Amino acid sequence: MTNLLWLLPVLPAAGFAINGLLALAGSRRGEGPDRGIVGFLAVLFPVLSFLLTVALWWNLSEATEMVRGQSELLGVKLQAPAFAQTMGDWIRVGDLSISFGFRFDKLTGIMLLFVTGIGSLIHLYSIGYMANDRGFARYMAYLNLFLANMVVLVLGDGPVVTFLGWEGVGLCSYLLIGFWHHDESNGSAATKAFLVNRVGDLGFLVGVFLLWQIMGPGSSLTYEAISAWFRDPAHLQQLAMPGVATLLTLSTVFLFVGCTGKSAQIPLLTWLPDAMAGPTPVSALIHAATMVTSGVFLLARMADVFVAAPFTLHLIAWVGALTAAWAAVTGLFQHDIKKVLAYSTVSQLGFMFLAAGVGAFDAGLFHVFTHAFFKAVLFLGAGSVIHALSGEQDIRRMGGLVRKLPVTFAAMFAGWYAIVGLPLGAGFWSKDMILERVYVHGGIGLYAIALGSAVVTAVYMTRMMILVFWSPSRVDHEVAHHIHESPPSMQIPLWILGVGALSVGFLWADMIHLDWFSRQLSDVVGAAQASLAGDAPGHGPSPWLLASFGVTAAVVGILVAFGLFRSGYFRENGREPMDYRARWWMLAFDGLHTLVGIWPATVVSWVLDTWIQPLLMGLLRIFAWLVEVAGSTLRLLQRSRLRTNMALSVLGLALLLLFLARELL
Amino acid sequence: MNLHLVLLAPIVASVLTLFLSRRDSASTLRATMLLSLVVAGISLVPLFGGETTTELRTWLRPMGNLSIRWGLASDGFSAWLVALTGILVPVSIATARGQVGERLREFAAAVFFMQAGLVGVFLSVDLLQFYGFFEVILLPATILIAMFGGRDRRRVALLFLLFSLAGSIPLFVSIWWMAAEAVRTQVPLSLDLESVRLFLLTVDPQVRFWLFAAASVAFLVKLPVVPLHLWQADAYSEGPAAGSALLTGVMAKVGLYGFIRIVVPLFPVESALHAKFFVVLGLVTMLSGALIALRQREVRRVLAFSSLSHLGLGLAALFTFRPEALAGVVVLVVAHGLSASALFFLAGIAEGWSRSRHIDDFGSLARRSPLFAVLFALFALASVGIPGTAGFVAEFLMLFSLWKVFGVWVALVAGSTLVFSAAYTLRLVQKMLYGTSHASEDSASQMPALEATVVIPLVVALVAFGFLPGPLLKAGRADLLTRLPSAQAKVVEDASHAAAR
Amino acid sequence: MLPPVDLMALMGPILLLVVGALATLVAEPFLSKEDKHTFLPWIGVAFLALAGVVLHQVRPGEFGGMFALDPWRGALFGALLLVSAVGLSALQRNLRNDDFAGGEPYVLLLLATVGIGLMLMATHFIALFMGMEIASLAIYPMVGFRRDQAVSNEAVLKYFSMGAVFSAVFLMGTAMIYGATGGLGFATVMLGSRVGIYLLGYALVTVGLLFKLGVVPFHFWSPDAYGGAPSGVVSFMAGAVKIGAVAVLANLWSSHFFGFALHYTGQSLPGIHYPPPPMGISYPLLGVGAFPEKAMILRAWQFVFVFGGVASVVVGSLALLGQTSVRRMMAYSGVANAGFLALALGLFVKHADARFALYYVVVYALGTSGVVAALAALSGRGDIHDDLASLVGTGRRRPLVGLALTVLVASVAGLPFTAGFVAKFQLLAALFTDGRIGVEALSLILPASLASQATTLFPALPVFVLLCALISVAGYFRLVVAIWTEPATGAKEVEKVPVLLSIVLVLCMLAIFALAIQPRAIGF
Amino acid sequence: MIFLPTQSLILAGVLFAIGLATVLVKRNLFFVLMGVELMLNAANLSFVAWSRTFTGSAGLDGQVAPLFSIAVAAAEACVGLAMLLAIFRSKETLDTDRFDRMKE
Repeated sequence: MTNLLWLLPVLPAAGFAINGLLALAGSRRGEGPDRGIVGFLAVLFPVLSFLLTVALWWNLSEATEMVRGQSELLGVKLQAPAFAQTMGDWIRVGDLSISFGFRFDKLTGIMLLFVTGIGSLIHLYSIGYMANDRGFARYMAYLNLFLANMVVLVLGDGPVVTFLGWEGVGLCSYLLIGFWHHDESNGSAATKAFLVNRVGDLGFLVGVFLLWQIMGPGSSLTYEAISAWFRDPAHLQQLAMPGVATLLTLSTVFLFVGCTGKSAQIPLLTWLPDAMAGPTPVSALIHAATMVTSGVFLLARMADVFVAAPFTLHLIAWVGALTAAWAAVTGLFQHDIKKVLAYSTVSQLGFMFLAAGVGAFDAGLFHVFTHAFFKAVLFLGAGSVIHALSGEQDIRRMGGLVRKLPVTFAAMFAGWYAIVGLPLGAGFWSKDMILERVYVHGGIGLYAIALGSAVVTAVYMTRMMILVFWSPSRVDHEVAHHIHESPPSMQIPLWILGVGALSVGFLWADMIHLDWFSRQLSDVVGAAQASLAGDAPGHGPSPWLLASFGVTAAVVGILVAFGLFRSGYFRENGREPMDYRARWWMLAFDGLHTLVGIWPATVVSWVLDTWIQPLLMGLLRIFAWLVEVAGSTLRLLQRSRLRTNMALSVLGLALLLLFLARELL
Repeated sequence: MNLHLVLLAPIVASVLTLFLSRRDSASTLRATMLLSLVVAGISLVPLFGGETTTELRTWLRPMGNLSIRWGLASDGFSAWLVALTGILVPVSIATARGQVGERLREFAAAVFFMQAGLVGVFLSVDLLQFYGFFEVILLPATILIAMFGGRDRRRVALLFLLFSLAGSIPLFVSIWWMAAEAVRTQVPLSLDLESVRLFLLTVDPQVRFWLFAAASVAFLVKLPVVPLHLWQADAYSEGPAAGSALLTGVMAKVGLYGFIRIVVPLFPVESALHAKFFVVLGLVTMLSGALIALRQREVRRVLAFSSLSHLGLGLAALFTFRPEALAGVVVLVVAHGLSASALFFLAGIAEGWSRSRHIDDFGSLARRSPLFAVLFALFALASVGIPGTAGFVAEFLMLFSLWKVFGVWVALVAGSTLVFSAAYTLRLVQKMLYGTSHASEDSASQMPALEATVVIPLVVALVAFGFLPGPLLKAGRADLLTRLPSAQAKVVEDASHAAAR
Repeated sequence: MLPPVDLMALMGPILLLVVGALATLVAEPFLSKEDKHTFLPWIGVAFLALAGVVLHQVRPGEFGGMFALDPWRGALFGALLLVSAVGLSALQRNLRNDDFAGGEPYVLLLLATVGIGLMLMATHFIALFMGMEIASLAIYPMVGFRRDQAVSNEAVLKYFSMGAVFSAVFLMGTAMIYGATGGLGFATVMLGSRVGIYLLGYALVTVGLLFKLGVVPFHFWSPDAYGGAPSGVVSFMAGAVKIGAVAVLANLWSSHFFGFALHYTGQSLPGIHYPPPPMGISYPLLGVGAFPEKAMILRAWQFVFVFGGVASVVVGSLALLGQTSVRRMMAYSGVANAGFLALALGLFVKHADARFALYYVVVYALGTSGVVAALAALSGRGDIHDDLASLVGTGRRRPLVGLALTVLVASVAGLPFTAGFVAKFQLLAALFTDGRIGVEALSLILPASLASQATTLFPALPVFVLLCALISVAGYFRLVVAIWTEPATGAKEVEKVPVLLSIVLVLCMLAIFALAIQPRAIGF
Repeated sequence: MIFLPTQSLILAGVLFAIGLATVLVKRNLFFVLMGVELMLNAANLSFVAWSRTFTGSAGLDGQVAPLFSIAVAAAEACVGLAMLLAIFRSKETLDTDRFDRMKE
């Protein structure tokens, strides 16, 4: 059983291979390969690897229980078990020895559970959503490939293997954002996403290098070894040394840069909104549920490293908070339903990083988990709305869809309920968990920002719901009379995820003492958090109080939204007055990138290409010209007349004789 | 198996090819493909031979105690390069058929000839022998450009020829200098690399520096580096795509090979002393290549500058002398050899479809020929260094060693290639494959079966090496820079020379 | 000292060639026009081959101070035979194309071969002069046998006039040497008190030979003569005449100044000292040591050769770039290579080591005559299509010829692994080894201060020469590219190449590579 | 006692110079040939003159050489004349300056 880890990525990869070949083979035919077969295979493989994950999870928990029992028996803390499998050497040369290995522990398990689970659902959803698209098979192949890479990312037993998946998912997101490549702008969005991610990836690599340097040559680059090294008290004073400390800070900062790239945090967040150019299920899977959260996952994976670098943690916390706030505010000004969700995703990711920054990795991961559900359902709902309105995405031309799309509405309502954090929804538990931890460990400033963002979140989400469902319809007529509810293949996922959005919160409902989730994670991040909690102020006010703050924030936000709507502030047609003043706010970071990255590169390349190159060429030309001239001059020497030539020869003879005479006589 | 066979096979093939039918291009194609496959098969053999050498025989004895030797030797590194050449030649011939039309015969002959020259370079053990093959490559390369190139081909061929010849003068002169020194000091000297290495230890450092510089220049021009790169973009874009593929795929590698096999082993001290210079040179080349590539309007100019950039990184990494760097450079040589040349092959095919080199004139190849698009994208990604392709292993190792030796900031500068290479490559991909079609749909744009079949193995190889780079890493053995494969070669003195002694 | 042998034994090859010439002459009238061009060349080549076989049998020896044959002369003679075979078969192609009525040119070519053979073997000025004149008098008519071509007429006019003048100069020189030394044998001269006369005569003689070699400034005849003569004739004279001239110069110098017969230099080391005199030679008075002004003389002549050599290399290399007529281009390449030969002779004059010159001339002769012969195969009737423009694509039509042309041009240009490369490399390396040779030469005309500074840049000379050679490579490339390219308007068809020509071209190629692989086959 | 035939040598020199001058200045091909003949004869004359200064077999060389060279000169003359005729027939002139098609 445990040596089947390799199957987890290989199954979807196989799906990719088969579907890809089918797509290629069918590309000649106008219709493409048969949708039934492709769809079936595309869903089959993810489901298989989901089932395998569940089975593995089962074994793992059993093993864990056993170990826990023993450790209580023996009264010593035993290392929590994990399934590991090494496929063999990958890069082994010089000091480097990187083997190609997988590691399945609780953290991995949880990630995999929802990655493959929600992944399968979204595959299923896509069958309906993409049914009429010519590139169906290609799309499914890409989706499978993404899943394979995501699994590798999560399952890798060391940073380098993770990096394989890390860049792999980036590639797939590139391919899927630019899926409808006949439109140049989609291509540009895809390229932008890839490049921004590449910047982050560079940070990731360098961070890993530095980490390796800290641990000293010869040490193997696996998560196990890393956390073992950092947990080992013997290394504490070594870490205390100023040189090493700075090195560690540098390393963690670089790693964090990698995370910001992948998870769209300040400053590398501009790509995610553009990424909405891709098909909606992709936005749901990649740009909401799974890929973008891998940054948080990495932080948790390396929790032991990060807790040793307090500065970096503060940085992370602040970056997360600011991102959350900024994105939330930006969400207010969006008219594209997917853009709204995109910015809310960024904002929620901000929350997760905030959590990780204050050392609440488990809370962050829990938010990742719940967010995966409610954001997925929101996106899928949005997708089915768009599907129903035959491609319309502007919320100003929607409205009154409650009756027309009951199922979709129900699902999205669940999502909305969860995200604004109304009691008992998934978001309620996870977000309040975060807020509480922030208050306890992060201080009042961060808490205020977080709470504020929560309010704004409620506002823009409610605004979206109002404009889409509750407000009078503004749908064009020809669109209006073929609005239809989505096919079952799209409804089933909506149902499941909707229910999830409402219920998964109970996996860790602190106040009512349900802590299944945190128990699972305690093996992985517990030690790190414990080491950090040591220097935190004692237990803060009762969770109930903080929770009530959270709920109040949600309610306030909702009320504000309705109030604004009543006062006719959301101009259903035409722009809202804020938009004009909001442009600079929305484009701030795009501007930053242009200023720092794009302009310098452009200028330098212009100089090189337009001035330096021709200049050098010119020098060459001059030389060639000289040779040319010399040649023609010499050819002039050859005259056409006999007498001239003879005279020249005789002249030469005379000179020679003169010379000899001068020398010898 | 005797290495001379490996060297002779392409020569024979080249001569045979000349006598194939001129008119019946179909039969010519079949015959040349067959020949090239046979030669490729032969050129794979050294891979399995480990370190092998032939006997070293005295070839020339121009002046009393100076003797110039002849012999062939191969270790893992040269074997890989020979194999790479052998694999690329059939692809080149297959993809060329659309571009050179009924002149395929001459094209194939030239390509075989060039292959022979390259194999010679990779197997030579004697300095003059090496130099000879080094020059021999120029003849077919120039012919390829001047005969099958575009409108501006004559100027470009001349530029290429004279540039390379001029670049190799210093090396030639330094060979003279050694001869002169041998005669002056009455010390018996033979020019096989091992003896030269020992001989150079006795040379006055100041002079040795100049010899070192002279040798370096020759290879810097081949590589090339800024500012000696002027011939490159023109040559690659004016020459026939299938030929340029070989130029960038293998001939450019001769530059790196020269550094690994000649410059560093023969001048260890100087190389160590001036390592920084070469690292800076390499990084400057890498950056400016990437930046210039961003602005190019012709496919093959983009590709040319991209390979400039990649090899610049290779040079920089090599001069860290880390074992990881050596392995990385070996992987780079093979990976880039496969991906870059494949891109050239495909670019040639696409140019044939749209009868233009301009990246704006292709438009939505993804729609018109999905297979082509997939292949092109795959190779593009491989050259960007996506993990899972050999390119990543190379970049990882090179960045690693640069970081290890020069610290994090240099590593960051070098690492910027991750972003830049992605930038220009994806620009290329988007312009060529995506967007709405400008070109007329009716223009024939289906990937021909033969071309596809010969190109696909390259992808497979790239991915395979991406996951199992082991063999390549072994080829970049740690003592690559200090131990020459010919070191233990058996020397056979001729009777007549023994008499002359 | 070579052992004296019987005349018949010594002259076997020459006599065979004479017989061959006569046989062709006799056979010629009895054959129809078609058969003439079919059979006569075969007869000629058969005799050349036979001569080669006999040459192989001849034991080294000398006859009455008139003629001598030693390994070196033997090697050159062999090369000469091959060259004239090439010329003969190229000539066949010409005559066929122009359907020329008579077969005399074959006879003349054989006679010219005889003449140059005599030059090679001569150890006596009269023999030498006779040889030279037999050669020249046979070549003049060949140059001009296309009476209807204006260029041909012009060529023969210029070549003849200048040739005659310089053979007169040569003769005058011999007279003076005779007057100074009282003998006309190479090795038996005894100097009286008339050193000045002797040197003057020697200068005139040398100039006469430099003229044959075509060294600047005595090269003016060659572009015109080559440009107008039938390609077959060019292919013969370009190679053969240079062989003769170099051989004679080497003989003269070695026997006059170094006091040993040439074949001993085979083992001599260059650059360090003169080789020990073989036992039993009675030095002629001019021999080693016994002649106070000798060092001066050598330096002076070294300068002459080096200066003329460099000048020729420059002129030839740069001037051939712009040529359109390939025959003319090969003429300038001849000038350039004559320059290399002159440099080699300068080396010889300084170090008494003639190997460089002799190897170089053999290689060059084979290469160039092969190239021009291939050209004869490709350029049609009357060689009017010998310009690059109309040669385009012809090589593709006749791959074998194209291949030969490519290989041989590569050898002439000095590309690696052809004998041409070996020759140039060894020559330049030797020049570099004795880097001072150029400086010494300069120091004769420069003021002492400058000259002393010049010594610091001693590699300058060979590097400069190499530079010119490399530039000229571009010119050769134009030819190679032209013959393989397919013209937009399909190339003109090329008639089938005669078997004979194909055979000799292949032989040339083989020889070029054989010489590259085994240079010591002729002395290295 | 050996005497130096100065006069005849001077005469030979003068002849040689005249011949060379003729070749250089005369445009008519005919005179060019004559000039060449003059130069050859100058050489022959000096041969004979020198031979007077040697005794014994050394003197013979100088006597014999002219015989050869005269024969050669004759042959050269007839080749030259034949060429001359051919040229004249085709171009109707012997002015060497008119033969200037080949340049560079």
